[in-house]
Amino acid sequence: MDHISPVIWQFLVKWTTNFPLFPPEASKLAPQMDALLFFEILVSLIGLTIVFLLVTTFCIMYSKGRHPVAVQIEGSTLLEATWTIIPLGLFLMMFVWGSLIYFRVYTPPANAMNIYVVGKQWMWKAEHPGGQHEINALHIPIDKPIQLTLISQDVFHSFSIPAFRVKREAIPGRYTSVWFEATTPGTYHLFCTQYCGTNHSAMIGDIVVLTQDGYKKWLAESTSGTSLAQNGERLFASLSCNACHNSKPDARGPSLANVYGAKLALAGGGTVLADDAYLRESILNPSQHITQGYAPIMPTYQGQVSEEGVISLVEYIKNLNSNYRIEQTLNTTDLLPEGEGKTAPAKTAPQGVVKP
Amino acid sequence: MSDSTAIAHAAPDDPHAGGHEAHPAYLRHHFENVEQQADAAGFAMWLFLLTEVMFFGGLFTAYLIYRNWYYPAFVAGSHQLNIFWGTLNTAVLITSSFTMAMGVWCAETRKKSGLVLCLVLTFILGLGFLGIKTVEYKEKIEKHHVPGFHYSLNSFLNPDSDAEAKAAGDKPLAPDMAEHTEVYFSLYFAMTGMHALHMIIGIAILGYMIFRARAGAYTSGHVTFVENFGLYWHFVDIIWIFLFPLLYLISRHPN
Amino acid sequence: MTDQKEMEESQHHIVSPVVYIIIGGALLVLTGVTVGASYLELKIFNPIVAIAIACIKAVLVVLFFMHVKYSSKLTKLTVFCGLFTFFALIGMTLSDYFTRAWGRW
Amino acid sequence: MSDTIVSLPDQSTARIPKVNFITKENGLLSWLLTGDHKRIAILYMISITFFFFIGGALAGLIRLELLTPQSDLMATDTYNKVFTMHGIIMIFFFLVPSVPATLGNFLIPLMIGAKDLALPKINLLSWYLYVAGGILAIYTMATGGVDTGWTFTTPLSTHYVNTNVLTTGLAVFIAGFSSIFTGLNFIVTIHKMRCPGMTWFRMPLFCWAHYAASILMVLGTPVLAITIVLVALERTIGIGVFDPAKGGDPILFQHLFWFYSHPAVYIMILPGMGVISETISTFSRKRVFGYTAVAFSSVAIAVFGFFVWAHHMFIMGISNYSMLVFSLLTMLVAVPSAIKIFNWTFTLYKGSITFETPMLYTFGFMGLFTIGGLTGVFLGAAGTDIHLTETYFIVAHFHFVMVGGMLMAFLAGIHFWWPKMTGRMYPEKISQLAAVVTFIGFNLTFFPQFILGTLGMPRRYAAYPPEFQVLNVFSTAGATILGVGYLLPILYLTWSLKYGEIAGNNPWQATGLEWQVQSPPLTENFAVTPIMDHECYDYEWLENQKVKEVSSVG
Repeated sequence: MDHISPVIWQFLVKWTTNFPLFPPEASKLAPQMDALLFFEILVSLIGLTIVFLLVTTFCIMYSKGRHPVAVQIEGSTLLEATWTIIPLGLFLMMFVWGSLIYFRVYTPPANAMNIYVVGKQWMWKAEHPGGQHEINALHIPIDKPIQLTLISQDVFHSFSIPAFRVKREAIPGRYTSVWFEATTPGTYHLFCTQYCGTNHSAMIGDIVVLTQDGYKKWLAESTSGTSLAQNGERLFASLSCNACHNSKPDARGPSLANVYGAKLALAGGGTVLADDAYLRESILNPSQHITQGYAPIMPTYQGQVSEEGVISLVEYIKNLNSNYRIEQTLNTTDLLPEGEGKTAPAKTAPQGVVKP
Repeated sequence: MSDSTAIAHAAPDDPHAGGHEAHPAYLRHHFENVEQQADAAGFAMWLFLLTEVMFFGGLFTAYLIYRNWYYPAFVAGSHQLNIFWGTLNTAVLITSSFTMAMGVWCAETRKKSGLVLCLVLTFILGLGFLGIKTVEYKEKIEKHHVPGFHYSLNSFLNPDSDAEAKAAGDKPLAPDMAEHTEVYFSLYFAMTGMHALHMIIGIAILGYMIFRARAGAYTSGHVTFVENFGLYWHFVDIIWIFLFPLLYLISRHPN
Repeated sequence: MTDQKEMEESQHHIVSPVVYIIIGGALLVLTGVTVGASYLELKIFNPIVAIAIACIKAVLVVLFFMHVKYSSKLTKLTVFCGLFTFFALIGMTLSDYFTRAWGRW
Repeated sequence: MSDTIVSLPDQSTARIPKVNFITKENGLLSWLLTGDHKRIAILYMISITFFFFIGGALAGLIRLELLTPQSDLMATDTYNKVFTMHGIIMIFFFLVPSVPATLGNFLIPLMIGAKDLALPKINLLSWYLYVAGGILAIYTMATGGVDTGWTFTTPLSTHYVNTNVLTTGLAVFIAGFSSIFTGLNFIVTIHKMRCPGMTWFRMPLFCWAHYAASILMVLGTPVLAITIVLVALERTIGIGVFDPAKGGDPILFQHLFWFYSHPAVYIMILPGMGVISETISTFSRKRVFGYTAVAFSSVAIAVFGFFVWAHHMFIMGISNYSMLVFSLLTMLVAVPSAIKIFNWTFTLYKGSITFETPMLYTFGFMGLFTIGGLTGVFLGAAGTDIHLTETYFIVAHFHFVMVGGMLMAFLAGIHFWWPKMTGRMYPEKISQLAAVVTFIGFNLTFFPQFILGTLGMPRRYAAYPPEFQVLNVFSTAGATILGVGYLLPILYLTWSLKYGEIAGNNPWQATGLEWQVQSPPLTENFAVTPIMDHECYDYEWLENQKVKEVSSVG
């Protein structure tokens, strides 16, 4: 007995001290999601109770002992209609309610702060606009909408924060996004929920929600010296993007200033909104996204730039408000040492730069 | 199993034993009569064709999506196919379908030599189709257009250096689009490969059928097998009827 | 002969070879037409014409070579079911791809 | 529970009929080359039980590993292989063929008054394909296993794992053909082989359910086949159709895969629903309430089942429009299941209910399937799907439907038709105990997983945060009880083969045609082709029949 009791004791201690039954609600969305969840649980309980009560009552009332001869009944159209229409109505309510929440989760507000997250076997890498990187962790401020732009470098991953009730798949080859607004400071679980290979269960991390001040402090402490856009600028130069996208009158590529968020006319007809996904695609599969007036001569950078590299390029282009920056970049091209990872602190080096 | 069949038939209380004078030898024990047996077999064949439709359905779905995404690559890839061989092959296959239909007719009207002739013709035309397909595949292999095996983009980046592309008046594709011709050829090989596999199976069965038809197996009233094989053969023909315009005839006109 | 008559009644309609010849000829002609049409400049109608001709050919094969025109309702229903599911697969999948361009709502 | 409808012949004089499908021929070859649907059903039953216990053993390993938060019992790689093989074996080699290939195979010809399935050789072929696929699956497991998850998600399965994806894919491919042939056979048989008077609406609901499931098998499975072929090509020569690096779209794989794999869950559950319709009618001595509604709801599930697959992909970035369409259709497909549950409940109304083992399993089915079905609606509503998908909530949901629903129905059916298949009764008391143990063990195993899922514990995790341990301990404890619940039937059913009471033709006083012939039936099923001159589930007809027999004998 002696060697069993500590195990039981341990178990009891765990049971009493560490036995959550419902996840914390730490985002603005969580109560909304939970309202629907509770509604669904309520409907389920009512449904289950009805079935249970009916079955038990019938079993007691019409057991063979009490009711030796069955009365044959064909059915009842009225009853059939009842239990077709009532569940249908309830399910449709859930459908509408659920769809509304779905749109809310996946439609970021315009003023959201964008953080890029790259999933790879088996870690999450977050890139803050200020150049802060974190692995398997995400520091965010409360009361500020945060948009995550997710992409995977290899297989499907899924970025899940149960406390915020959000989850989004990180897919190779395509940006997806999700947003949330944290309400309570604290540390919450981050899981990869899509099975992604050997160390799937190690692809976890912490979501650290800080107060606004705490977040500012954290930003300052973990700054890497260069912002994401600055990394992008370097890459822009080292890949010689500015050879064509230089805003000169005879430039072979379109000017990139203020391109983000604009509606562009495509060479094949039609317009497209230049969002993150468009910018990424234009770098990797340029010929499908040629803007009017330009020839499809841009080489593809597929395989030459890592997802982090693309992210910093996208971030750079996003922040290009005038051509002045590009000209500056042009001037500094020659000054850059080869393999520009050497200059920057190792932590911040864009990983993707292979061949300029 | 055959024993039990015999016993079941011999059973004196078998109610339908008295109905007909004698069962044809090909009537399986669990069917009431020949009609039911033929009906069931035909229906089963149709259901099997449904599964085949869905099998190719997956490939057609993939084709439609990528054709929409990478249209220029599909056009350039299509121009690499030899339209003469393609048309000839379509004609060969349609003719083989015709001879097969005639074969079914011969079986139904109990013309043994006609049936054998039709089956042999179908057999030869089927082999002819595969022969032409081999020639086409060989071209692709020589030009390194087989995905995954030293795939070469040369025909699409420098169309002037390539006879087919030049003849079609292709302009060079952008590098990223040129890479997507590999998706076109993947689908080309997957679709025609699956089709060819069905042809090979069909030809093997045809060989067996010729052998049996010479013994008169299908011209004594039991035509189900010939009919069902006919259905299969026509189905394979239909698949090709769609593959031909989808793969060969994308934007053949100049510019 | 009685046997054959009985078979005709009980089993199915035997299609005359004349029909086969006509259909076979039509299929060959249509093959020529579809190749010819692909060399014409018809803009978006090129693929439509190609698919339409392929559909006509397929329908001819199904109705006559495969005897569906003379078959039971069940066979017709079976063919319809196959096409229905086939289009469900293609249509519903493509509906996702085409509506992705509608963007976020 | 003293009341029972069981009426057995006088045990002192009763004998198993000398001539029946089991004693007809002897020797292994007579079984391996048989065309008799009943013998093939028995072959299937043996092989399916074998795979069930392999899958079950793997499930046991999973639960043991999850007893502690660390991955200490096995390495994560091993764990991944174990849950992958658990999924593949349980889905493709147990659930999909379980009720159709054993009970359906055995009973459909008997129920519709036919001598055999329409295509006996194809039926045998389908068993051989099943065995070939199964052996290949075991072979892959023995030679290193596979760790893609049963969903074979690309590009993980095509480019990033180094295990036996190809052989596993081939195993599933082959098993798929087995399932296609079974389904095809059922459809042809039900259309073409019904006995005189057996109209569509006189058919037992068991046949309706199998008919609906067969449609799904025939039309859905080939899409899985082509998907596996494409994965194999992608993996071997890199054709790029699913590879984002070459311009392919991995989401396309998801579309094609779920086009089969969602209908597959209906393939799994519909035959189980058929079993429940039979048992609930027999043990409440009543025609199934709303026969046509139940029959058509099966068909409705089959039809709508094809249009809901993308609800597995809500968080993968399908378009908003698609989300709306697929979510709406998912809600619609939930309704027929609700209709069935209520109809079964009202079948009890004014019945004369007894509580033999099959009925206990039936009650288990109804409770667990209701929970499983309703939680499915949580996942069909796109909003809550975001939070609950890919967590243990999903795991609990489909185990409630598949294990709580299908396996309960399978056991109900096995017990119900055991006397018909073997001619002997199973021991009643211990089997009632087994039913109760199974129910308790099941709830203890899987109910905590709903809570775990709501808390956010992801599925397929070998290690998990420590605060989830308590619930996992409950779950593992429940799994041991469940294991006992599944072992018991194997033992007492085997025992009953020799020592069970002689059952006679119709121990349950049931109305189906299969109960009007001797047990075990003759090879040719019916000595005289039956003529169906009454509605199905017509208990008055049965009474009259009995009276007639007595008077004619007397």
